[in-house]
Amino acid sequence: MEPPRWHTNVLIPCPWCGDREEVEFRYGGPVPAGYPPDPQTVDDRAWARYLYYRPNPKGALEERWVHTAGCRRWFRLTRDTVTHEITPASDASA
Amino acid sequence: MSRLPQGGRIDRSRPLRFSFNGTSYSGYAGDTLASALLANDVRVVGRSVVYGRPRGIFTAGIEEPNALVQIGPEPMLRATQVELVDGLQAAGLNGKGRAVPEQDAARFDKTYVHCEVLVIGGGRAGLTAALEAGRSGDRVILVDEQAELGGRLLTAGWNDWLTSTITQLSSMPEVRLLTRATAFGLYDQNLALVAERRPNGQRLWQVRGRKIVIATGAHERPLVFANNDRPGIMLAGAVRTYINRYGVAPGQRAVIFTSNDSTKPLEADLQRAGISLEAIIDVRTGQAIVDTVAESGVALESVIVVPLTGNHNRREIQCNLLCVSGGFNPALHLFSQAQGRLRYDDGLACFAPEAPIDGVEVIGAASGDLNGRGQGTIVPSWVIPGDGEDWSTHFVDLERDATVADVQQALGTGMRSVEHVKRFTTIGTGSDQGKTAGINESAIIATQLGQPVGAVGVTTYRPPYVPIPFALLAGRNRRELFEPIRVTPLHVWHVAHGAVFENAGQWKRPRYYPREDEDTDAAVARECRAARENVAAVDVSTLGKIDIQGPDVLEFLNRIYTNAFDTLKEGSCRYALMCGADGMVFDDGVVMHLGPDHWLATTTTGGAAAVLDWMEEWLQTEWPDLRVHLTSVTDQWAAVAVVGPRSRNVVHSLFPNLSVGPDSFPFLAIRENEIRDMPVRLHRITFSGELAYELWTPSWYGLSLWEAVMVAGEPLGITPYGLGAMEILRAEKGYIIVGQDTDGTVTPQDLGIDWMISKRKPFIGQRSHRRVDTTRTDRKHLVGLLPLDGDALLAEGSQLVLQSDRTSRYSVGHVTSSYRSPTLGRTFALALLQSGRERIGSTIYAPLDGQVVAASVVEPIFYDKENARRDS
Amino acid sequence: MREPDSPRHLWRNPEPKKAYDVVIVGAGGHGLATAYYLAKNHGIKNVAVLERGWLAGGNMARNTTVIRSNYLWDESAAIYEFSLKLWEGLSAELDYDLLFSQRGVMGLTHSLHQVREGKRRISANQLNGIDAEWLTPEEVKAFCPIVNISPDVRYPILGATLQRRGGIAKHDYVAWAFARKADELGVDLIQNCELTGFDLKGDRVVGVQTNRGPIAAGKVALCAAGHSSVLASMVGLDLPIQSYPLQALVSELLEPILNCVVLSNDIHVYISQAHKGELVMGAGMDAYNSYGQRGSPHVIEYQLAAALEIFPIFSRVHVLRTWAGIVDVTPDASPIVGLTPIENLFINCGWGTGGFKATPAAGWTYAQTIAQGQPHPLNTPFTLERFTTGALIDEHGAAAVAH
Amino acid sequence: MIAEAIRRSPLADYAERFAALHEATNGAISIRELPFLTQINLRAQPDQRIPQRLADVLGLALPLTPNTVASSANHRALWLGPDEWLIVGAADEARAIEHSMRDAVTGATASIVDVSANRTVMLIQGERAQELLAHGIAIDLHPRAFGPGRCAQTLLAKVQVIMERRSDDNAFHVYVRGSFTSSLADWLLDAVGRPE
Repeated sequence: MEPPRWHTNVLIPCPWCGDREEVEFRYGGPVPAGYPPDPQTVDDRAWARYLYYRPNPKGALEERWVHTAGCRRWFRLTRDTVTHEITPASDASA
Repeated sequence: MSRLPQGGRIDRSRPLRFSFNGTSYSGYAGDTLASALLANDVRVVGRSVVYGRPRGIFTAGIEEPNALVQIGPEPMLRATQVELVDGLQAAGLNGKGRAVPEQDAARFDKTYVHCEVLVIGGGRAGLTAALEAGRSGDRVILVDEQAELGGRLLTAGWNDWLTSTITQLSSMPEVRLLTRATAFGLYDQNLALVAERRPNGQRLWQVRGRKIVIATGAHERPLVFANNDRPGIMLAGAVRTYINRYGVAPGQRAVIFTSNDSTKPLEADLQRAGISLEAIIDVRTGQAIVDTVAESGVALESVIVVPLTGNHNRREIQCNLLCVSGGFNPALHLFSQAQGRLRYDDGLACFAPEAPIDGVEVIGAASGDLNGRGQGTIVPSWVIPGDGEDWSTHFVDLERDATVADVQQALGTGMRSVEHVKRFTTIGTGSDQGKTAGINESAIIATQLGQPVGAVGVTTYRPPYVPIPFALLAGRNRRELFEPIRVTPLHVWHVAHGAVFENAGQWKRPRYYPREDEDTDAAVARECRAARENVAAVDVSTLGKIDIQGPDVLEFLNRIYTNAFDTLKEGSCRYALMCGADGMVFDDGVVMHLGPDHWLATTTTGGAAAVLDWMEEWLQTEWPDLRVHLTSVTDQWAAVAVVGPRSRNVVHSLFPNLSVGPDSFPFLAIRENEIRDMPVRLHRITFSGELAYELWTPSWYGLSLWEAVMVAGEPLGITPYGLGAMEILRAEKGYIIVGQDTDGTVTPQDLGIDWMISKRKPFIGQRSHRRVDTTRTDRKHLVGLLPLDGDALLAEGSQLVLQSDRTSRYSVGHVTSSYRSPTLGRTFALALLQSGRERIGSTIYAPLDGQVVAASVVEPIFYDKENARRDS
Repeated sequence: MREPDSPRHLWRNPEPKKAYDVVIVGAGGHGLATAYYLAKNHGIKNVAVLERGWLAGGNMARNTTVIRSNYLWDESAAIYEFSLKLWEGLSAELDYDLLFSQRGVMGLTHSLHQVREGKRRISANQLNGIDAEWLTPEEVKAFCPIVNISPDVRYPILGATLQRRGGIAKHDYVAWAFARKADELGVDLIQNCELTGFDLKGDRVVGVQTNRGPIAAGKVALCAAGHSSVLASMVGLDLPIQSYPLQALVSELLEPILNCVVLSNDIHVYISQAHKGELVMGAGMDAYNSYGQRGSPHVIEYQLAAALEIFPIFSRVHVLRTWAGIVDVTPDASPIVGLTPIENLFINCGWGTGGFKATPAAGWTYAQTIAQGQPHPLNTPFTLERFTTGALIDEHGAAAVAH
Repeated sequence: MIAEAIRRSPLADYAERFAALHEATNGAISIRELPFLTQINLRAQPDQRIPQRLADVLGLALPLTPNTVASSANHRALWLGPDEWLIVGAADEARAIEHSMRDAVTGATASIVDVSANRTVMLIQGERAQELLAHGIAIDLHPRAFGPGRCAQTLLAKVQVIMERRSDDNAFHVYVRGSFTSSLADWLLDAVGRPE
């Protein structure tokens, strides 16, 4: 049995629940560089980059969303920040 | 009366009375206000916004720039769109509406709807598309802005095809036909917003269509010539509509002024209506109208015609109806909103869709197929020179009173962009959104600059396509339905016992329970005293609660919270603090160790959702290896804190078989018990600093638990208390409220609670505590303040300065919490103060609104520093 | 014409020269003001302002024109108050009626938390010499009679902050006035000129590449609001900025009905009535990064419900047009202004939702920074370096609602 | 059996209003609270062997297809997430079900939480039930998209709910958290509106 997909295009494709209105989600922002394995060993500049610097491209942006009003799963997708066209990630990993 | 003796789609058996500007008239069911006014020979419907020139009805549709009326509370309605109803009272407007207090009982609601095909526009193209889609069994929604389906067919002649098509569509179970419904916005991923006018209000349809078919037709545009705005000048297609659909003769002597073939059928219409056709001035034959005359200064009386080759052969033609056609503009507003690109088509002399977009199809006249409108060959004649050099009566935008002279001036300043010209002249910014003006503006700019029209382009189309009442977008989210209200299971009791409520986010929480004649301060003080001296109870069910299970919970909690939990035994709990990655205090609560691999964390009332998201984010994105499961149980549990030196008596009487002594049930211990069949978990935790028990039970027992507490406490005089007293009690103990005593810029070290910051394990935010700024010794610290005058209450939010004189302008901190303490018999406060811990013992000053309050800086704990009462 | 004194000349449309002393990228309010003050205050007139589209067509054309200076922290208050003082003389300075109207900016509160924050702000403003006062609900009603102070709404009004010197101005006129004066002083305003790259010599910028050819520059000053990240990335400079849509709308023209600017932090709405008569309203930001200059309709729907809580009288007023600007938001909602790691390259960005009101002060101080190669005292706190040290200037409270 | 006198469901006060609604709509819409149902939240990795062991206990196979429901005579299991289900049973069976479920997951990483009092259930049915819900719910409720056996976590009038379509086409279960319940009920009663 195919997972149910809502019959229309809506803004955010949850990899589990299907396409749902944006208001069901919380935006997690651009995917950040990973958490440093040992933050205590990085210098202030590198730590500032982890805390505050995120990609902000005009075009394709890999970002995170969490389906707060649904399955509460975090997931990634790629969205064009001009056309708002969305390409779901190939897997459901966060 | 200019009502024709027969014809039209009005119901002559149903006469209606209405008034316009205080004068009574009559019309028929099926009329619009505009057609009824024309039938009553009302030629002047308003005055123009800037120059006060008389204006008449110019169109028969949504694009009307002149006939703006106020009806009751609703300003700026188009008379061409208002269906006549009995008793209608309308008043003409001079380009500005009036906001009046809402008195009507109209209902504005919203609904979502999904379909495979949404067809926008119920003319021939739209009906055909809907029929085809409907036959496939797809869900089809057809919307049309008019009261009747048919679009131009209603003007061009009712026919059997229309009847039979509507009959077929109506019989299809998955087809929905919505009339009086205007699609006004097309958004990403095929969301269309549709406003439907209903008998007692309006409905907003939020339509998700897998495919959207735009069949919105085309708008006829005027020609631009001197004094082209007089009452009696009307779009040629509108004249046809008034004659054929409404049975109205908008004039007696007509002249047609055109640049294309679409006016051909009008000639026969005029004849049938008994209107004499005085002349046909076709720019394609080298003639033009260069001016119009209204000797009486009001409505059209004649036009001046000259050959375009020179004006030596001038003639004046008497007429009171000038039917104008400058060609057609496909109605591409929705297509453009959906990010469709437009191109200028020289042959059609209009903008048309450049390329299709996914999921959106444009058909019929909207797509640039103007055959149905009979445009034929067109010689666009964008600006027709007048008699002289004066361009100040060549109106481009009738609603905004903007002329060719204005465009010329804009270009003269150096402006080249159509967007600049729009802003300078205001063309296109009226409530008609320039539907009859926009393309002419572009073409006039192009003409003046010697550029192709396509290079000038058009200004961006933005939603909504038509003006939409605020109330419709707000829907039913008004007053108490503006936002959901959250209440605890005990709410009915609080209401019944006169609680004064406070909004805490979405929650309603009791602030205090006034007795007769008590003011706020007196009630809060009484509740405080009860907690300190006797026994009191407070509903704390709103706390966020997260059930945490799994073999790696301990590791997880150690990473999330600043505290370490390795030593927290089963059956115990601990106050806990968490920071954001930036090291600033984010939330606090109590972590409870309930069983093997089973824990539960509470959060602040406001932080519940954010903390759960935060925990899930770390688990799912950074630590997927941790075997930890979170479940929100905020609403599962009702929670009641029984507080005060005699709380033990109450708890003992509720749980006679539970050993409640200080040694057998010590501070931070957890016990399971029950009252009759009601399971209760008891926690020795306190937010008041008093001996206290927090009692949890599944929420549906909450009210019974609270009532049991009240009954058991009655002999002792147990007192319910609210947030007012709770805040004072905790502040006396120096317990912070996250978000009040912190503001996202405060570290745990700033709060002086280093004992909660583990040095033995990593936690989120730890690295940030080593930054240059967070290690400064002159950061703001949490301190206590005691006003030198124990009656003086520091205003919460007051900034603090070091000198009492008014020259001291440098803020060294601010008051975060400030109260009158019945226990201390004086006022006191908490504050964030620069180098605060070093300033203990000194005096600081809080100036606000001309007053200065002096206070000494003290440790942020005012009561039972030894915790003797808490631990008793 | 509707304005009898509306200008006959605003600017030339020159071809770009091969080289300028200073190239400013972005002809929005800040870029134009910077050019003007460079020429006027520092005598640097060999300046070009490059604009990708049409002059002042970005956020300058899209903002809701609220002007106030009642920011919380000293650093912010100082520069915004300097700006307000400049606004007070700007029509005369630029010889153009900017329709600057100090009708008062009222910030409504609907929760005890916001009451506390409002009083905190007032107290800070008063210390900083900025006019600020607290209004009870009854005083709110007296100041703006159409506000609904009934307790029978979901979030009743508990009071308000008021800055009487705050107000509005006509955004287009501000841009045109700065443009005209800059043009008069010799600045070249070059529209339809898109930056495509930077020319570097070592760590020094020496010019820019554009769709209209290379332009050499002694100094390059970025001034592109929402597009700052895009420009900076061309020269390998990362910024702690995210770009979000901020939506706004106008109504049709109404007879005068609203005599002040009203903001509400708690329920995210701000509203004023422009000179011409339309209501101008702004909403909160959309949640996601976007350069699309459009947002989600649910934001507008919420905003209008919120507006009707405060102003039920506007129930049947109509939305005429909605749009979005792209705002550049920093982690602490304060701007980034000053030098960059690249010599002769300067940056002015991150004003988020506060850019319009800062226009004259941003231009004034940025011009000095460019001219002298070092920060102006008022923009010194707003360095990139603060994100490394952690010395943020957290104005989230002030900017929780965008205005 | 639990003494009902000490237990109170979130919609205890709404029975009359719901009855009036039923009457006013001639039965086209009826709302009824199903109080005190057993609800157990289960978190477990579907790749472990837990599902089979639970299937034996519950008499149903945990649904692995998102947004679907598996039913047995006594229980239903609603898919809530890739490792999360809501087990629903008759009132007052929580202890028994929880106990047997806990036995079934022994040795595995799983979380079992009794959330019976966390949400109450509204049964909304009648020929206009779907139309009523569509006023506040953005997902497609058409039987083709959301037929019997479907469930979804979504928003209804800004309130988080679990929707479940019952076997009768015109019946829905709406699971709503206790604190939101009266507000949502007020919203629904208002949404019905007045006859036009």
